[in-house]
Amino acid sequence: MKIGFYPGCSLTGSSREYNESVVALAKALDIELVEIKDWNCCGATAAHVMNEELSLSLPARIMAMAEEQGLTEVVVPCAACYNRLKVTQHELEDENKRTRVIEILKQPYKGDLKIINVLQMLEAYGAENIKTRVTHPFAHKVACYYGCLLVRPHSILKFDRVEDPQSMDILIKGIGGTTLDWAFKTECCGAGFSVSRTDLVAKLSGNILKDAADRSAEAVIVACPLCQSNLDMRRGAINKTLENPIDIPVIYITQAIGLALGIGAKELGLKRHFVTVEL
Amino acid sequence: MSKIGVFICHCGENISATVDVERVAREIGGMEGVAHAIDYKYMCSDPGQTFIKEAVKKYDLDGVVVGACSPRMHEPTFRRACAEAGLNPYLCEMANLREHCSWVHEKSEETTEKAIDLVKMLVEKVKKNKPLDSIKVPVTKRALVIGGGIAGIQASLDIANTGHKVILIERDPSIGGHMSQLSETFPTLDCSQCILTPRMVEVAQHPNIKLYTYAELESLEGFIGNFKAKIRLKAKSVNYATCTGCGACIQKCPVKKIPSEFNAGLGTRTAIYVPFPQAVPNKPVIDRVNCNYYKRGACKICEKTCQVGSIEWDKEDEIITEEVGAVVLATGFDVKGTDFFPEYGYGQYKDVLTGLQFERLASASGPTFGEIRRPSDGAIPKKIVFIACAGSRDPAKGIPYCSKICCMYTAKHAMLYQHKVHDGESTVFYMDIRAGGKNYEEFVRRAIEEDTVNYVRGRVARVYEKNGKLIVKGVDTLLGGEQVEIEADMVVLATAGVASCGSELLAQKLHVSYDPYHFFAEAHPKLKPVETNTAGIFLAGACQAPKDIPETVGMASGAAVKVAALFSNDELVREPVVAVVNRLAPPLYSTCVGCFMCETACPYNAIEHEEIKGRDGSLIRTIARVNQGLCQGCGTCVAFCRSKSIDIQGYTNEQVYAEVMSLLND
Amino acid sequence: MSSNTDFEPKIIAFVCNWCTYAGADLTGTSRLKYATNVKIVRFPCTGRIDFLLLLKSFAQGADGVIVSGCHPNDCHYTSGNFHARRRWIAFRSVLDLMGVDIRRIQYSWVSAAEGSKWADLVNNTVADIRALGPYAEYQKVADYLEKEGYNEEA
Amino acid sequence: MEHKNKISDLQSHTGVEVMRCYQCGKCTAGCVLASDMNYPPSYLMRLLQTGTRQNMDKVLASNSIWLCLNCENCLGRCPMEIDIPKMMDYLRTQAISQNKLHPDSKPIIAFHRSFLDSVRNTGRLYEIGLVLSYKFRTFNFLQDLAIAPSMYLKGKLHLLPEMIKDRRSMKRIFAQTIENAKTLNK
Repeated sequence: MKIGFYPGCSLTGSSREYNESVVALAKALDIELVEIKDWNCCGATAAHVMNEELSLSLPARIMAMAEEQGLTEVVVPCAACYNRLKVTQHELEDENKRTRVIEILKQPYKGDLKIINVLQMLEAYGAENIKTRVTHPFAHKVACYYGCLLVRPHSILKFDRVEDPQSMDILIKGIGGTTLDWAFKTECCGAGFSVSRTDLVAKLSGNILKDAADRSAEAVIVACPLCQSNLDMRRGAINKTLENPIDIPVIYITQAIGLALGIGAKELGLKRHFVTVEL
Repeated sequence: MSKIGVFICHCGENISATVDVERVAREIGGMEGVAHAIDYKYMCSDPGQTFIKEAVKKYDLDGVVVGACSPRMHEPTFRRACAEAGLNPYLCEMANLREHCSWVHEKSEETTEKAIDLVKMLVEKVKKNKPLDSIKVPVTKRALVIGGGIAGIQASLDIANTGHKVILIERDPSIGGHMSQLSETFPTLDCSQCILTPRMVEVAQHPNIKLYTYAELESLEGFIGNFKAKIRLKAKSVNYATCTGCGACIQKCPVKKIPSEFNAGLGTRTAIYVPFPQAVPNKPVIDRVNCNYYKRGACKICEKTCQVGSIEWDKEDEIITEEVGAVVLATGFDVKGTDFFPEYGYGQYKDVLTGLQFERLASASGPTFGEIRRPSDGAIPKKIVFIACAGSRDPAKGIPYCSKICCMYTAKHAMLYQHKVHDGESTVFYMDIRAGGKNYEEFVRRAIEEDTVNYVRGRVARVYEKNGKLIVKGVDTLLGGEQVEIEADMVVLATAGVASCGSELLAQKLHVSYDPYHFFAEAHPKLKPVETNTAGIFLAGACQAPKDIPETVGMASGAAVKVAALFSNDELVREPVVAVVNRLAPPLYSTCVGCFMCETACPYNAIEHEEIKGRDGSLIRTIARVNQGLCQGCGTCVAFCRSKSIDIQGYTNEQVYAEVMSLLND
Repeated sequence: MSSNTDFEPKIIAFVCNWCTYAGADLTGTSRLKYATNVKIVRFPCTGRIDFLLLLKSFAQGADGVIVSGCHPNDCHYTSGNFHARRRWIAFRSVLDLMGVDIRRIQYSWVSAAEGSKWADLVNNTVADIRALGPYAEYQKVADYLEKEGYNEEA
Repeated sequence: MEHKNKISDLQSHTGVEVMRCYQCGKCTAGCVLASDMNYPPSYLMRLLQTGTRQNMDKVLASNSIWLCLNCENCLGRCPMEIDIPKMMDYLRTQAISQNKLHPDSKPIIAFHRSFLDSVRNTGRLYEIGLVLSYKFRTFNFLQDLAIAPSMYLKGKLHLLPEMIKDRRSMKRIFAQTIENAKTLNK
């Protein structure tokens, strides 16, 4: 299995453990990841908030580069990037917008690229196939946290179901884990406010962690670097808002599966987390 | 050369005040083909009519024009007069000199001239009129009522009490419908079953009602007064002739865990079952999908317990044919299930219920014998939340309409809860309170003021479970959008009322039209609420749109009256204003080319294909034929017809052209 | 627009029996006054109205025509008025092609409850047609019907 | 009349029909930050429905449009399928161009600007650069000092920016979009 790969900025920086685990897992599953050449930032929330044309042009360039490279399918582990790329693709179905963006890019853009997130890649690979490779069953009770960007807007992303999604839970069950039915699967963690409004992030992420803790989750499983850094890196700020601090780790789905397949903690970047991971 | 009599009415002074009636009579008298023209003070009076009758005989008239009021007023009067004088009534026409002339114009030359023109116009028309016979259709005085809920029960009883035979079919094993599931009814809080069950028994015992339960309509052919209904009697696997309804078989049946439809899934039933204790008929059927014998060919315990040997394993569905003159549709409605609401947990929380399920909890005959207890753990909920407009008024969910009954039953539910759980707290999330109806608003106020139900204006975003509580995240829009979070023990969704399953298919079998939500469409939104646009088929109750019990009963009685009126004569007499396809002598047969544009135009499926065969039986051609029982005489087909082969009696091309010409040629 | 006041236009109204005819009756019972120029021809339904009949009217010297029936969805025959409306839309292009001024045809809905609307409709139409002046090109229409081999005896 | 114009104006810019909102409040009920907003979503929709200048100004000057995280819970649940997030995008650009900015917007805009500067110059996000320039924008030097070192130790921070090769295209994209728009607003 060979597939295009767009890491996105956070995976090369503050969330490189996500990148490491994705790469390690892909290797273990014999999936060849072909990185998009000279890729740029998708613009994330900033571009989206500040200027529409910019918010379309940046992702458009990424996809144009991929098309140029002859890729047909690209996996985007970062939920934020995934969302921006999918939405841009949808917006650019509009003739006028597309022509405008193409004249900005000075580069052809077809818009027929298949953009998928990590869960979809693993789904395509098959929970069953993964099961057969499990050496260290992931015998933990965890809360799968999807956040906003993976499932909304449903009309465009068409991924899983918008309330109480299941795809991550299925994968976890596949590797021997048990998943919680909890309340905050798709509530927002504060996403883009990580730096600018840490107070709000602490509040929102606090609610999420609290519910997971109340239901005695051993870990929170995520597929989005923004969620992860808010729930993990901001844990200090979060715990300040809570009566009793919470110490449950926040790990990526790729790390969880990696562990089950017997990949080393270091290789999966588990050492890079703020909240120590002992699973 | 025609001999037409013209009679100009003064209508006291109503016409003569602004129209020079003498002059009208004089000038018309001079018209070619007019044998006699007079004016008189009151043409509709006895002496007036006598003038007409005598003139018809004296001048041997072959046409009559009465210049008076609107034909919508007195056309029948004058046509009857002509008929009594031996002139075909359809050779009599009226010129509207009052509503369309004298009353709307000042006294003047022009007004009189207009009056003359109007009369001339009708004279020219009458010259082209042909004698017509009103259409007589025989009437089978037996009605078919489809659906045994309160609507069907009421309609059946009302029709039966007029002395006519009724065939009532119900697809479930018992009649009673949703009303039999209800606890108390608003706004009086009287027990639903107490008022319903006597009616159910009356139906079963009524000499004029033939009841088929566990039966569905297979097909319907024919037209008003003359329908042929094929009915499928689903195999009950129990011989009702011998079954005593002792219930021993039910006691012994080993399959006990089937969710009970009657209890909206809150209770269970056996495979051989009677839906509920007061069922009519009170005899069991075997649910073949769940019965051990039908599933794996072994068990037959019921057969062993049955003293009278009523179990019929090999019984098959039976198709019977009944001839009926009218049909009443009373198939009711369904409610959406809790699994329709992702934001409220896809129905995965046991203590999130539909309104209908709450009815069962509150009902003395229900699974908890009328005590409000949580399905999950049997505990009595101390905090309960009712969510109105669950699915209704929600285009995103495909249901933009208001289900109408929810506001009232939600108020009732909250009230019943407060009456049964004195230390309980109830909250109702609503958008608007629609309590139009006698004592309805007062009822809701009572819930709020006396029973201290907490009404919060706003919708609920989501419901989720946390340590045995249901967390309800709502809002109070009257406080500028303040979020409201309630830890509830039970949540009741006033789920949308939708067309009962299979409505679409049934509508197509009957050729009645239905709306985008599969509710049956009435013939006219204001003036024909119980008729469908297919003559002889009527509507009762919630199959037309969500309704409460009083409305349903009223509508059912309305439909019954329409049926009784239809049955009040042996033959259906209809104005011969119907379309006809011309027929000519062989080898032409007709100018109809068989394009069947008329068929596409006809709203009543009245166009049939007539095959013209030679002596040897070989098909010569296929032309259109109008079924006069179905045709309502709109004439749309006439305008569609390319070859001018179809025409409408009373408004033929010839006639209307004559009218137009007379208005323009002078 | 030059309006010649001495000109009395000839206008024919083709109306349905259930809505507009009844509406016009109501105008009468409410004693509302309107111009005498309009004369009503009664049809069961606007769906019955063959638009060639309108052409014939023009050919015979009508200066204007009113077609009026039930409001959408209120048709006594459920869909006749829709058919009529569709046909009218198609018919308009034919008229244009023949150089008939479509302002001479007033297409409207008057319900049985709209007595005053009928009075207004008549008065406005009369005013408009009067402003347009007598219909001179009727010969054109006559020729067209001739060419179509159309005659009312058909 | 003003009312009509305002509404159609909003619709032509966003395709969002504010008049569809019947004030059920489901958006507010589910909004994670409603309680921090001057006007929760449903209230804000009502203000827009009035179409008056005063209320429009209220909206633009409110913190609601800046606190909205575009998490789209509201849209996902709205019975009338009203795209409130899209409306928020538009309102934010309006607030900027009309320079009616609620104080709460300052750090948020500052962050976004710093973020975009980094992308403009390097083609990617240079986190240290971002944080530094953000701090200079907001003079909030102490914030995050606590976590920065451990981020560095855990290898989450690069001292040097990653640069893409084709940085000229970045300049062009910015020049033709956001910078272009700025000049238009001036």
